Amino acid sequence: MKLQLEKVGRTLVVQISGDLDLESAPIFRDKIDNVLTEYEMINKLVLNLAEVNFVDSSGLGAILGRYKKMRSRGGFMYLTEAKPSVSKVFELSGLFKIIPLEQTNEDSAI
Amino acid sequence: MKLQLEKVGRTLVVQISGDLDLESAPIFRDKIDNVLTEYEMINKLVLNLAEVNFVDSSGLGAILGRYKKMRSRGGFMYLTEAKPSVSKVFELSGLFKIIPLEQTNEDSAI
Amino acid sequence: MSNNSGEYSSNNYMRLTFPSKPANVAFARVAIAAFAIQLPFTLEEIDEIKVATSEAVSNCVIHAYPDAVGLVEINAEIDSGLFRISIKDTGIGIADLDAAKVPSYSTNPERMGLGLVFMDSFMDSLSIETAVGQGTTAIMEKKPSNPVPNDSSQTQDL
Amino acid sequence: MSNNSGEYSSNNYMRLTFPSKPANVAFARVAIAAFAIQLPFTLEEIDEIKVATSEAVSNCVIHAYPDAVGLVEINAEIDSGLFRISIKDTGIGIADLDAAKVPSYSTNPERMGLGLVFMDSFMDSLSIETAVGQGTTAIMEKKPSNPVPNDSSQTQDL
Ligand SMILES: Nc1ncnc2c1ncn2[C@@H]1O[C@H](COP(=O)(O)OP(=O)(O)O)[C@@H](O)[C@H]1O
Ligand SMILES: Nc1ncnc2c1ncn2[C@@H]1O[C@H](COP(=O)(O)OP(=O)(O)O)[C@@H](O)[C@H]1O
Repeated sequence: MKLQLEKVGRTLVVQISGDLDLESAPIFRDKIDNVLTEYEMINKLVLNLAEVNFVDSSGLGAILGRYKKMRSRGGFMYLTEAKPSVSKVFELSGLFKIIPLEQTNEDSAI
Repeated sequence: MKLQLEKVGRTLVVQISGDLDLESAPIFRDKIDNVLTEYEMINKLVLNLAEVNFVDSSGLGAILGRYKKMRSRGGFMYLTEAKPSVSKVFELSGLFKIIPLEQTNEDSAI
Repeated sequence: MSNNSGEYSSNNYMRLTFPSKPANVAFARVAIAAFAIQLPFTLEEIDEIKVATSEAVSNCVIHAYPDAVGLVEINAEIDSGLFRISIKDTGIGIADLDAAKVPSYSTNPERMGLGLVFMDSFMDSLSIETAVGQGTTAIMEKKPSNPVPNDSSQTQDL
Repeated sequence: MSNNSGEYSSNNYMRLTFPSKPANVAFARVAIAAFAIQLPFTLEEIDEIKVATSEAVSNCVIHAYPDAVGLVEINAEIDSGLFRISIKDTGIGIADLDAAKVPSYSTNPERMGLGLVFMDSFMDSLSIETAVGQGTTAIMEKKPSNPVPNDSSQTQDL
């Protein structure tokens, strides 16, 4: 898994590529949480999943954890551009009912 | 492995995709040999390797076998568009010294 | 067209053992996918097998051997067109299996409690054998939705 | 940057057994590649490991068990940044190992006699233990040319 983080105003945009599983989830979590701790004004987190090939329940847990963190600081989180195989895991988990999926980065970054 | 065969005049052009190894080599061999037997006027065989991801010595053996067959009927064989990883196996085997590698399909199909 | 479905549907098996390390979760799912692809599964079905394998192996890493590294043993077979896999640990076992199967139930507050749900949903069948202090084996089966030979013998003719 | 090189260079191992069927040649090389990628090999080096594995497993299928299906056992380990693999059969063995190692030498006129050459060329080391009627084990080692952690911990920072 690779992460690319970009701060645009009060929004943190994270491009994730590779697999999000038991091994990579803690790296994903720590990396994002470090930035959220450093920049208290961030109130929107956008996770771009275009390059994510695989997600299992460990990966979902790490994503849900970031959502809860954003909500607890009065912010929001969006997911963008999930591939069909990744969407399927989200749908089965019911997570899409909680976390909104936007079609493009632009939709959610505004 | 998938094969796509096209007869252009007296030339047989074969597009190979996937892996050429112990399992697929006999399929490759039989498929081409059947066409060569059916069309005795074919005097040029072009193997397009653009979509070949993997070749080992079993795959090389099947390719060399087709080369020998073409020579024995007074014809020629060319290889085109091998990927670097595939080229490396050919180079190490010394097969490029025997069988010419052309850059594009056009070069060799004329 | 030379039809190799005989070859492709023929029976096969494999056994894989490795320590319960997080790095081996990805290794195991890729290895199992490379074995299962011998049946004519769609790429989507292969992804489902990957998720199920990933969940079962993750459970060995996290739950079966919480404080140490133990062995994971995977047996997989292709039997008359059916894919069957068992993922076995000799860890702590599951005390209350009925509770464990409930969606969102987890003994670890950090986790989703969706592993067994995904294994059950993405495969045709799931059964679990477990004994406290002795370990757990998850057995899953899946059949290709479209039982035609895969593209290894596919040829586009003249 | 959170550096996970400690995790990635940590030791690991796996054992894989399967019958000597042609379909398992591709399975074995993909599985082994998925294990070896835990070290920071380049994609080119992974391709080399795939060729070496493919040759060794093909030899088991063709030469070790010429008239039947036998078992192939692969042990692989990651040991202080080094990848080591042994591919073992309990087949007919090699009567003249020195001859077998000669490029273009093959006991089968249909074959290239390049398998052992490729195994030797694509890996850092190759050693073969064999006994007629008892079987053959090929042991190979390879170290990443560029021993930095692979991209699993790679992050592009703000
Ligand atoms: N291999 C195992 N060994 C011991 N306990 C297990 C094992 N697999 C599952 N469990 C138990 O079953 C519960 C539910 O598992 P699961 O649905 O995969 O969710 P999660 O992994 O998120 O907890 C786990 O919290 C754990 O208590
Ligand atoms: N696992 C094995 N069991 C028995 N004989 C083997 C084995 N591996 C190699 N050999 C012998 O060594 C020879 C050379 O092997 P190799 O270089 O791989 O070439 P090839 O497979 O093309 O014959 C083979 O022809 C065979 O006689």
